[in-house]
Amino acid sequence: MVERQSPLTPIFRPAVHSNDVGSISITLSEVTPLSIVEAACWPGLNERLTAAIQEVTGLSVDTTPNAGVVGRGTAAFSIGPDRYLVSGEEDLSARLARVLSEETGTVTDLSHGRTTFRVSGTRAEWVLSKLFAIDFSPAVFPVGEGRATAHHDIFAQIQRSDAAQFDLYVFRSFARAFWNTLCTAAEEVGYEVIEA
Amino acid sequence: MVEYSALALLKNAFTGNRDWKQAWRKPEPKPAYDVVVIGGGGHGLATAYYLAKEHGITNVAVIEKGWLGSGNIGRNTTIVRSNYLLPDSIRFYDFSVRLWENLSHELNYNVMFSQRGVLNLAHSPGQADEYIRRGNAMRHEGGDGVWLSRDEIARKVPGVDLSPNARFPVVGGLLQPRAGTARHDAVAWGYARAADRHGVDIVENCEVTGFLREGDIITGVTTTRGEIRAKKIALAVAGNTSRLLQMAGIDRFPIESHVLQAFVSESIKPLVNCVVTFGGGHLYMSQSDKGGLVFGGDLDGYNSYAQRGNLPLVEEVMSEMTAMFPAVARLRLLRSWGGVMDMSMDGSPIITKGPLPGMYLNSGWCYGGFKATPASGFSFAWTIAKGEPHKTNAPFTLSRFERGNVIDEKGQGPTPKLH
Amino acid sequence: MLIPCPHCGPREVSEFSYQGDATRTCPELTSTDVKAWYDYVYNRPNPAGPHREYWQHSGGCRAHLIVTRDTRTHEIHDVAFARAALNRAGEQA
Amino acid sequence: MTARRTSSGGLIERSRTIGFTFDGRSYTGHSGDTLASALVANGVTLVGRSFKYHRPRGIFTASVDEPNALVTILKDGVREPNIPATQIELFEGLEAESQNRFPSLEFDLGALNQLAGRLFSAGFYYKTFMGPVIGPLRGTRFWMICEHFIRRAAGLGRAGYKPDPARYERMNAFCDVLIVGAGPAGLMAAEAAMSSGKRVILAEQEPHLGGSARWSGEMIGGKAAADWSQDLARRIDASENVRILTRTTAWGYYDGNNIAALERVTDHLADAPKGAPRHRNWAIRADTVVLATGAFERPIVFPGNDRPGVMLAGATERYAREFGVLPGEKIALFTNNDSAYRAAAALRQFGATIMAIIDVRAKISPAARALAEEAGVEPLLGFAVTATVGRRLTKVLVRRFDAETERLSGDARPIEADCLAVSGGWSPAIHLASQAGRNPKWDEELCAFLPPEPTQAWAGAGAFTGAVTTAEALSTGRNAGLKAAGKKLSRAKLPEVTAPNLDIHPASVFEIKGNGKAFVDFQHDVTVEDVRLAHREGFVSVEHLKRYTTLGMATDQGKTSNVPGLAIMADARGLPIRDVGTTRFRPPFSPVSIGALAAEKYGHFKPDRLTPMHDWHVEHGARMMNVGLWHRPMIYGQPGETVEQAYTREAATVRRSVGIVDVSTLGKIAVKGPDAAVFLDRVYTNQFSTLPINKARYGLMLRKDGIALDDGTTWRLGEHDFLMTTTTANAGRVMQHLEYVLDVVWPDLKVHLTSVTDQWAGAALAGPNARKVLETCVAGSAVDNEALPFMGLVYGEIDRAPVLVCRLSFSGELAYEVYCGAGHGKHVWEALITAGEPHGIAPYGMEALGALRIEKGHVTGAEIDGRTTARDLYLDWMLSKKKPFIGSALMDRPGLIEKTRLRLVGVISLDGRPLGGGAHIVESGDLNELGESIGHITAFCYSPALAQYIGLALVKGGKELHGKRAYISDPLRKHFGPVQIVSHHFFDPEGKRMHG
Ligand SMILES: Cc1cc2nc3c(=O)[nH]c(=O)nc-3n(C[C@H](O)[C@H](O)[C@H](O)COP(=O)(O)OP(=O)(O)OC[C@H]3O[C@@H](n4cnc5c(N)ncnc54)[C@H](O)[C@@H]3O)c2cc1C
Ligand SMILES: NC(=O)c1ccc[n+]([C@@H]2O[C@H](COP(=O)([O-])OP(=O)(O)OC[C@H]3O[C@@H](n4cnc5c(N)ncnc54)[C@H](O)[C@@H]3O)[C@@H](O)[C@H]2O)c1
Ligand SMILES: Cc1cc2nc3c(=O)[nH]c(=O)nc-3n(C[C@H](O)[C@H](O)[C@H](O)COP(=O)(O)O)c2cc1C
Ligand SMILES: [Zn+2]
Repeated sequence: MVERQSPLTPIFRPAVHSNDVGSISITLSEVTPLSIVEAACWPGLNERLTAAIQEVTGLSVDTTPNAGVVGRGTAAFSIGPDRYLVSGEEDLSARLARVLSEETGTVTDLSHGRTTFRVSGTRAEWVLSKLFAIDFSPAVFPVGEGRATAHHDIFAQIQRSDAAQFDLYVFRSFARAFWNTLCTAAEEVGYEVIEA
Repeated sequence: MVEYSALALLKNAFTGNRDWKQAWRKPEPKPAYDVVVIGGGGHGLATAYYLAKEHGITNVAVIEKGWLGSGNIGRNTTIVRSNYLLPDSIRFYDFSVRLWENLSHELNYNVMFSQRGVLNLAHSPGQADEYIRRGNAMRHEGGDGVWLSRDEIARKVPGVDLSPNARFPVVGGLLQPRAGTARHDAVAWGYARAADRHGVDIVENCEVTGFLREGDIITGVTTTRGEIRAKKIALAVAGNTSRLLQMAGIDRFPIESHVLQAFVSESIKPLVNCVVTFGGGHLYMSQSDKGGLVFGGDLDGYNSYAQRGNLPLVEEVMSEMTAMFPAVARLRLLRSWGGVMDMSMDGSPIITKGPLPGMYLNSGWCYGGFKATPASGFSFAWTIAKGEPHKTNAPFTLSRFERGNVIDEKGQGPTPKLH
Repeated sequence: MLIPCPHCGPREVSEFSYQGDATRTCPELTSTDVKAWYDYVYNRPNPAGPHREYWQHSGGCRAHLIVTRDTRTHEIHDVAFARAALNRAGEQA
Repeated sequence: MTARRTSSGGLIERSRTIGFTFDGRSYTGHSGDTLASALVANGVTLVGRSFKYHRPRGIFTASVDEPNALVTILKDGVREPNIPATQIELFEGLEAESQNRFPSLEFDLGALNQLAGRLFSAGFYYKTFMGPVIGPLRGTRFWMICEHFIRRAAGLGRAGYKPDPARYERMNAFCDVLIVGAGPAGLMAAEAAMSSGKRVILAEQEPHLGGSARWSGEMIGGKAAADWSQDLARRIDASENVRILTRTTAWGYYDGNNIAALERVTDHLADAPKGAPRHRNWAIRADTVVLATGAFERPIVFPGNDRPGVMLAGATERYAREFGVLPGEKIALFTNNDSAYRAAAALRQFGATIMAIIDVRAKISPAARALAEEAGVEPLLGFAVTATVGRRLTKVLVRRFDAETERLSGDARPIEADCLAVSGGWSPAIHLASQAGRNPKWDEELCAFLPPEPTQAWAGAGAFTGAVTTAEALSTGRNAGLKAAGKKLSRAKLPEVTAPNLDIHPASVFEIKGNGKAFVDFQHDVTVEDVRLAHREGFVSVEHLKRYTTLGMATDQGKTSNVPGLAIMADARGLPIRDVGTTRFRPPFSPVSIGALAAEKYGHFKPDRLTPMHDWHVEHGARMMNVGLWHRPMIYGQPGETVEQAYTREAATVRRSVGIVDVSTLGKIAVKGPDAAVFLDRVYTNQFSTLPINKARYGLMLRKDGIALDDGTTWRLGEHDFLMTTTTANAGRVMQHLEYVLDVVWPDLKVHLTSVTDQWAGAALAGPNARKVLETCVAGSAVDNEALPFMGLVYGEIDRAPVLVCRLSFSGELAYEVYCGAGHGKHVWEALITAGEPHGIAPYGMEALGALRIEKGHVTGAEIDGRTTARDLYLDWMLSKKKPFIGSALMDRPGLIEKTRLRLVGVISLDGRPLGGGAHIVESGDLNELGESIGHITAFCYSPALAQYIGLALVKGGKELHGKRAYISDPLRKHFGPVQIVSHHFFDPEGKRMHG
């Protein structure tokens, strides 16, 4: 198989962009999970769906709205009623489809369709708050949970993957525009672009 | 009643402006009239004026729930134009522009109709084609449309972002030279004064709360100032159409009431000399004679009777302003407000006899009814006086929705927020 | 204006798309009653006061909601998932 | 040290001197000064000219309510007009300019307008300028000539055309408690809320916290109030759970307890730090808001009240105590309440001579009397100012005045003064609370409008509520803070306040009637006479008054003028103010930069949407164009080629050999689930349940009203698995439409929809050699006619990347669409180009795509324009008779099947000239008169296949006109010419080529 090409290819450059006082408060990177999958079930069958996700990824997700978990190289979070975004190893969609009967739900591969940005650091909440009208504070948005939201025309599904780290899944076609917006928003606090 | 003129002004200046009279009387409502017009907005007042002037029907009352002009006539972005696409619309609005051209004289009231031109910027070849189609349609109906190149636009409206790197670069623009702006409040006051001079009673602070009927026939209204009977009852209540019809027992109607916001910047010396619209989004802007940039965009997009909107739309409109005219980023927004729009299912108005016997209806103006004020009043008065439509409003029936003869300028179908 | 999405929590109105009156019911697709269809497609109660309406959380979970909102004050009284409210079968499954 | 700078005191940093210019002259001030305080310190009293009469005006207030002292700031190479000097913090190199004057501030020709003052009474323009009824100046012409001059005379500052180089930003914030205003009340509220551990935001428009405590001269908690406020501010700042926003004005109170607040991040700096926005617009969502916005002082209206040197009393006190400047050396005060007495004492303390305290009241409180003694004067009780003298104030005239009858008596008495400090009472800053539209309540005792009942979750505190004393501010502040944070009220002792025990009730006197112009709205030059004229002419509603006279419509929105104006109207009508009411409050509370509201969208209006092959297109010379948010190649021009030559070459290559076009932008929707086929049968006009797996069908959707919505091809990938494509333009709309009917109309259907537009890259390969190209590069599947028939689908690999190859044709040629994962898009594209090289493959853009589809008569958005039906487009063959579908019930209404409808045809140019999109079609060839339009061109091109200019058109009668001659009529571009109306299937109508 050929490698997937990032939509950022020509503009992505690891570099330090410190702010006026020379500090760097966040790092930005693109992470490339081998698979990104949307798994959805028919109403009322959440438990069966999360069981299937667990069977395939080992991740145990709650059925409550916005719930999510992060594992080693894998992650899953709720993105809507009866819907989850699951990311991780290769071939996730086929493997999920195998354990998820049609009676329970459907699986759609989005590995090429979403680009994942990782924003981490002490000012991650501050910088993301410039772009999204959701509350990023840890009490309201704890580690593991997910949110579906939008920055104007750019739809984004966001998971808090660590105390000071967020993974943003955006539509691939908007990835470059979003990356530029993100970098601009980060200039004030100083940022570093790193390879994931 | 003093005739308004430069001479009268001079005379009064010497007598300390003590002799000016009330622009219109403040009569108590009479128990009965030949025609009661509900709604003291532009259309209601114009209707009363033309009933008296054109048809000699002077035993007329205009009933207004608040202060005169408190509705949309008092809160619009003042654009008057007839650059429409569909022949029925062009004919109607062009008739209106012709009435506008002589309105100050007709009313003996300077409504400051300023034919400074309306320029629609086009941002893609496809959009240019659409606008050209519109301009050509106008020309075929005897109207005025001109296509401007980028260079011509640069000369006419300095400050417009004409850079090829703009997100939506300008490829040209449709100009209607005879279009422009007018002083919105003056239109209400001018019609009120002129109608009053013909004997029309203008009754403010009088809210219609219900209808009187004999059998099926509407014979009068109940108001906060008592019952008023009339041979004919005409509704011109814009965003409140559904509420009034509900009082008459019609509980479903092809109208939704939506909020539209508008904005004015601080006063500055002349910066833009015509009305400009941005085709990369939904924005229209002009500069008032006082110096404020007056502008607006899309509806907030939900049913509302609150006369005020919310922040996201404000931000959207401002981003369009700065995209079209980057210098305005440095200027400041002075005030924002909202109005309640009577959004119809095809974006075009309804001017008709009915829907109940004894009733006449004028509504569905969406955010384009200011420009229509004279023609709407004229054709509605005609319809009331003669019981049949004037040729200009004949297509604007209520039955057109059911029949499928919609007049859908935007091609959006029965989704009012998209018109 | 904030709409409390039952899935996502309160969100800014800009994340939602208004889908209009929710008191209408679509005739059966097999119905050829033009009057009924006309009424469904074109007519609205358009009340000044509490209004049942559809909103899609298009910039979020994408679910359609039934919101009861006062059109005079914009105050929101009630929100529910449209699908769950409309689909008893779904709830039982 | 200038004459007006006090020798000590104030909160400015005297050790730091800052240079600035005003109208080109250099001055200095100190760190902590505003432009206004620095100008006062430099003895500059004439600062601006008024709107209508160009009257000379000085500084009138010390805050956002300033009506007069508006200047233009020159910064970053652009002009920023109408900024109150009271709101500009001094920084090194600040350049400010006065405005609305010609040739200079000192000598302004516009001031001639005053001579005709009576002529320019309220509403004068409605009565004149109408011009003659006949002759060349009839209609609107005369008015437009007048308008030209009126417009030039009006307006305040001058803006420029240069794009603003600044950067703006939005910020979203969430908190439990938002406190607006950091005076004594706001600070107490913050302290109380902070101790709860809740998330608190404290927003203050000024650069420092403290509000009036910074200049009240009172003692709080045993310290000078200014020190107390600084200490408390420091404590609050140290608290983890409080965010302090200074220079931040809460300007809009929106639904859902959403408060919009503007932070001026770098305006006070000579140079902005890297990455910092100039302004940041905060959207703050608070569970509870504490409004502690204080009160505005208002003037008394009297003849000559606008002369430079007349100033609000509170402002004079603030200049002295906070900025260490005196607005005059010989100061008189004029008041209807006690608060001016404190100002008098302060001014005296800082070195001014108090010439008089003129008070309309007959009696004053002992505390006021004591302050008068401190100020060194015996107050003139029962007196009023009736005139002022001097270009800059030199004298005021006073007369006996009876506050009950409002009568003047006795002779005018001159009092020497270079500054007159006026107080007409205080108006709570109820703006934010009133924005929702509820009516504020007039309080007779306090002579002020108090906030309306809350419509949202807010509590008030301090002077905002009408509580006038600092002790009340502290207690109401603390209570509001505790309540907002969900805590019980506290009995703990409040900090002690040492302050004069002033009588808080002003006398209900708003206007002194006398001779000479008395101004109500300074900025708009609205006089008492104007208000009375409005009354005489029947403009008696406060809203009419406002609109007829423009009272309260200036940049200050009437902060100092509204209440006096209403009071004068109430007096004229013989009604209490309560019954007259106030005009409606609206956002913003004070002007907000448009850039800040556009925020990060300024300069990036909409995001760019790019396909996976974007970089390849650009590298290969494509000229890109916008299609919605997408960027798509228009042509791949070669040196020297025109657009027409380029697309003709591209399209010809397709017809002759093979071409390739990027179709990644097509909307793609995964439709999955047991009911997927049923669902598609309902939303499409034609049948999909009968479609075999691995086959495609072209489908049409209607709106509910029976009008065509969109078309596209849908593939059946599995029994319950479909891949739908939509047009690029309608992708979002179709997705929403499907989600809507699924959620709302048929919630029982088991179908999932997912947008997979971005998942798939797509390339269409078209031309007689298309199959040959695929044969050389597709592995894992045959692509011959048998394996891959028309509308068939196979899976394979191209250069190791998995692909889906579908055979369908938009161009009418033998054609395929190759889909692959978007991340492989460029890779597969390049492989296809390589494989096509032997055949001279041409990448083609939108123009060639258009030409090819026009030749075939395929419709797109130009024809499916929201007004056409399937029949109009001759797509009735797609309307299934076997099943109902969305739109089937209403599509046959009489208006939708009328003979006069515009229907699709083809047209051929008969004079060899291009047709022009948007041109109309007429039947008559008479060039002298524009005939009646019977339709219009929707799309046109030069057809390489037909070697003619052709187009599609919608015309009345449609098919019936085939073979007829008609004319293009394009008056906008002055183009007329003969055409032949033909079938829209220009090329290969039997479709032999694509089936081949
Ligand atoms: C923000 C905004 C911008 C606009 N911009 C433009 C523009 O640029 N160009 C343009 O052409 N059009 C514009 N419009 C539209 C235009 O203002 C309206 O279409 C038009 O004014 C409507 O007609 P009217 O003047 O009669 O309505 P209104 O002025 O709204 O009159 C209706 C009156 O009926 C009264 N009424 C309601 N109920 C009752 C009752 N029960 N009893 C008694 N009286 C009652 C109301 O108080 C009101 O005064 C805009 C509208 C808005 C809100
Ligand atoms: N008669 C009166 O009502 C009156 C008159 C003068 C002074 N006072 C005194 O005023 C004090 C009252 O304290 P207080 O805290 O209520 O008022 P305050 O005037 O001390 O503080 C209000 C603060 O709110 C800020 N503010 C106003 N609107 C704002 C907005 N939209 N956004 C951000 N900030 C905004 C102001 O800049 C100010 O700092 C007492 O000391 C009292 O004696 C009362
Ligand atoms: C064309 C136009 C120009 C306006 N210019 C100003 C202005 O210069 N200053 C101002 O304060 N308001 C201005 N307004 C807004 C009015 O103050 C007011 O907000 C609007 O008429 C709606 O009324 P309301 O806010 O009382 O509901 C303008 C309104 C219109 C329609
Ligand atoms: Zn949601």
